[in-house]
Amino acid sequence: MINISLLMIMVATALGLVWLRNLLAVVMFSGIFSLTAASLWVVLGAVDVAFTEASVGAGIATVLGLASLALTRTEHEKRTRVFHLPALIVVLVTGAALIYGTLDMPGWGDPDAPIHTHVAPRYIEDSLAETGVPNIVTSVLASYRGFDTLGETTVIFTAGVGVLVLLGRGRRYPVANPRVAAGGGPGRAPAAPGSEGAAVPGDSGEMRFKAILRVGGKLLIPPILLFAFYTQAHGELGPGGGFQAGVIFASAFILYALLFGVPMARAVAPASVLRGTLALGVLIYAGVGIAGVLLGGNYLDYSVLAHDPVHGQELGIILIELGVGITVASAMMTVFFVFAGQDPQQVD
Amino acid sequence: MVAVLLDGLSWLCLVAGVLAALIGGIGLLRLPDVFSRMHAAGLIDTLAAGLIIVGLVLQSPSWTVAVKLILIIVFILFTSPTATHALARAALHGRVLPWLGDRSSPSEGAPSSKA
Amino acid sequence: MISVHQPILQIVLPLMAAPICVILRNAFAGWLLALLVTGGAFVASLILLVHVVNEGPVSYAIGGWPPPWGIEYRVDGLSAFVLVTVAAIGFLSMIFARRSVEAEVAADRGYLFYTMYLLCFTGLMGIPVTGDAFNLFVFLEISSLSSYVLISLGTDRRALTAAFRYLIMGTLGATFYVLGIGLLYMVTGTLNIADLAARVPEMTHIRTVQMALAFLTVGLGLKLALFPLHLWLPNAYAFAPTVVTVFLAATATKVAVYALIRIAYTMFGGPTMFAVMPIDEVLVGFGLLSMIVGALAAVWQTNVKRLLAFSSISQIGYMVLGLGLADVTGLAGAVVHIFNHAMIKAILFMAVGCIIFRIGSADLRDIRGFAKPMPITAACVVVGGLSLVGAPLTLGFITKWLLLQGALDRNWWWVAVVIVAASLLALVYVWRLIAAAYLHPPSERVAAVREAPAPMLLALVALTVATVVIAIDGSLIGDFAVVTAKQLLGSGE
Amino acid sequence: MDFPGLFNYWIVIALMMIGFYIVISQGNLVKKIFGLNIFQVSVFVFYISMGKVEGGTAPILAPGFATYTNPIPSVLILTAIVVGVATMAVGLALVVRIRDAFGSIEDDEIAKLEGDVT
Repeated sequence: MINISLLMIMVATALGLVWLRNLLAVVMFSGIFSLTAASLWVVLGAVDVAFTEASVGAGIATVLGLASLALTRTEHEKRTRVFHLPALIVVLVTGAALIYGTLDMPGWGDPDAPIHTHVAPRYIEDSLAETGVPNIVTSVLASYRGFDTLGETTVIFTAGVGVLVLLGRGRRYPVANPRVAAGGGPGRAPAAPGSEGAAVPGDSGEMRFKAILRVGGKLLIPPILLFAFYTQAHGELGPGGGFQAGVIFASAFILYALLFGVPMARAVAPASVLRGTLALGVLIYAGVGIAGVLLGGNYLDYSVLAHDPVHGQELGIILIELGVGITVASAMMTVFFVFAGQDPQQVD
Repeated sequence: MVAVLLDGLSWLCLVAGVLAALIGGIGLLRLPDVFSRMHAAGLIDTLAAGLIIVGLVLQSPSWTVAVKLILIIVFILFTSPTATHALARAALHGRVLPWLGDRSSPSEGAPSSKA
Repeated sequence: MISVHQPILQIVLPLMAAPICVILRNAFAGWLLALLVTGGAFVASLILLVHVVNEGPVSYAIGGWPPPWGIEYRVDGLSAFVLVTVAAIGFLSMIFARRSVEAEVAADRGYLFYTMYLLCFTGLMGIPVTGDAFNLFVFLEISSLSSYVLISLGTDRRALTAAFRYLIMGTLGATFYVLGIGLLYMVTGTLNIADLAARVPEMTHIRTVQMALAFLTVGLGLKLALFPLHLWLPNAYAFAPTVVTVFLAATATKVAVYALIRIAYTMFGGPTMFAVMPIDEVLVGFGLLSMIVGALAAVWQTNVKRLLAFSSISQIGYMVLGLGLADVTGLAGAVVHIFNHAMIKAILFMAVGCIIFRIGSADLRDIRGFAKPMPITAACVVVGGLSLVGAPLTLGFITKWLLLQGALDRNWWWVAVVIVAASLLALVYVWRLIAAAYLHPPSERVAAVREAPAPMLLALVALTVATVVIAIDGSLIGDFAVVTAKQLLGSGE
Repeated sequence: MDFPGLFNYWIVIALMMIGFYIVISQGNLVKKIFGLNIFQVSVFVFYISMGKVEGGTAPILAPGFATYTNPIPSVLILTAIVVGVATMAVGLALVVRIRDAFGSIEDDEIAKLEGDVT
């Protein structure tokens, strides 16, 4: 029942997106959609995925969306094509094909479906004995299908470098303060002449405004960082792992940058350092694989890393999760810093 | 006896929380401008969420779960007011004026869309 | 003889070279690294090809987990062949790249360019060897994501929109692919291609399997720019930096064709599946349309890069046609054409790169008479162009011959007619290129230029000589393709 | 066909198609990117739904539980989510650059500025 209600919320959100013209609302709706999907996944027992989607789809994606709206200085779509006949036909045909394809599928939650009887049972039955990790998602992700995860880390690395290539140079025209650009765009009523002083905070007001946020934010940053480390270390026992930890770690820096400005955050995490750690994570991951080869195993075979295979697996999983965490955190921070402001080290 | 009492108390909190969320939701839709809507949203953020979590704490099977839930309350109590504050200042900064007039003629500053 | 780890190392070493390139922060060092790594991968892939041809397929269990629980790398004749093609082009593009990149990409972006190039190379190398359907998606996305960025580095602002459209279309294609794999996974419970191959052909009557094939085909159709899903391609190739165009035009779509062959034949059992769901005839239809539409559009282009890009769409049509013919000769034609077209397009785009480097334009009117100051480049254009048309004694002829035979074997004489017609259209646009080179007196600007720098010319000439040498004894590659095609068709029975 | 049966899948398919529709019908580049997000997330929902086992708990081995949700879809989708956000980051960066170069993020206006529409 709760599945259906969550799915219905998602349908409503998605349909709303078709009609919305306000792009800020589009970004927020997309975040809501992701968060609802994450809730649905918790209900369906996929907690790791839910965790990731909540931090990425509802968190990072929304921040990136808002940042790019500020940079493109647009708030409204010019016009919405709600009905677009060719697109509608394509979509209906595709949807009909998919529904036709579902007709022979096993029902929702059927325990005898092939995917529950063919490959998966081994993971559920033997993974603890083979890898020593109770979280099956972590053991499959990091060990059995560890090469996919290396690919995934590479994709994030690619995105980080790609954004550096595209925007790292600084911009060709000065960007207005994103908040002003987003808030002061068309569609907002101009302030009445007499109310200027009241509505727009002066310098002292600005400071007070920031003081509350800064105190609140400062209080939050250490727990966020702590939580990131907890997620990183606890990924073998519960939901979490390098990817989620990296995103959370980066979000602490993003918060810091929002409160104290990008240059201050940049001072903590300079561009060159980030670029190094971005590369380092991938190298750690791929290097663990090479170490396996040098010690006489196959690539990404962690069993040979220690005297005892299970011990080796645990060691390998901790190391590669660390690699994933480092690359993801650096990539997210790089992407945010590049979006949020010019990269001074790139301009010179 | 204690178990029944705890259960009853927990349900009381949950129902009260849901009601608060409902009222907040109605307020979000019906109130005239950003600031008053924010007030309704604050109700959901703090009271509704808080009550629901307290209800869940009373239901929790082990103390680790309870501690985690209490941590969430603490977290919400820190973040929600800060976020509401930031939102209000951003609205002022964006020159959105509070709605002061009567319902028939909304002031210029009242936003036209619900989004 | 070969290291057991070779299949994986030739993917992982380029992958590791990319982050090292970021740490080095130097364009020259990045280039050198890319050159060494791609060169090493090329040599390794050649050794692997010889090994596979002599001793049969190689399987490598990553992480030491036996398939289908772990991810398997599985190299057979076809994958080793595609691997050699990608590695060869990747290596020669790097020889070609240095001066061209210096001219087209800002100096402070240079090292990032090579990082992206290495990532793209890794992605494209990873697709042919993987034996896991989902791993294929991951590597497809590594290569796609890096190609979007590489394309956007072009000097024209239209490179940005071209990259964006490619991103949208490519991501839609990838999502369709994931959806298809999901449907298939649902009814089989496995992602390993060999394991799927053992199960799927017996399930052809299941509607979920049929739709899975449909979605996989559409998804890859977007990636390989089959008409009518080709709209992203012309601008992407026309406005990307030249080296990127050389590399992507020669390899990216070809690897997607490989993936489609792998899925339709190995995974779904080819003819067994086609008997239930006539996707082969659909592919023949769209292949023919691609051939004609691409060639017709190419005839009207004035920009050489765009002309060649449309020609690519037409040539992809040949491959898809061969794939859809679903008999030994047709499929062999498709396999040979993967290699042929990679070589030919690399030659032609490299030649255009030389021209742009010296003359600074790729417009047919601006480069008239370039044969006089640049005779070697012009000669290479002639060889490549003739091969594109399919003139006898060239590589292209082998393809056309196999395809014609394949069409006639199935008694589809009208397909043969279309093949000939498309070749005639190819003759028209190639003729425009050759005429521009030889039949016009060079303008002052053109007459003043010299041949391109030695490394660029070296890569171009090496490729041209290689195609000529391979074409002289065409039976070598032809026989190989026929054997491969028999294996592919045999696996379905 | 008993009630939840395939009905849930059909809602998910509807979600996918809404996302797909936004991508191909809308002219605004930012909206296209977010439509793509909807499409991808819906496909992820589809995958996770496959992994559901009636009565199963989250796939973290613990004493007292015998039925677990299938872990493989989770693993695959973790990878796919990352690929999705990577694509989104690159896509949005491209949108910003396009805005710089063309002064617009509307598909038709850009096509006009490009001069030659293919």
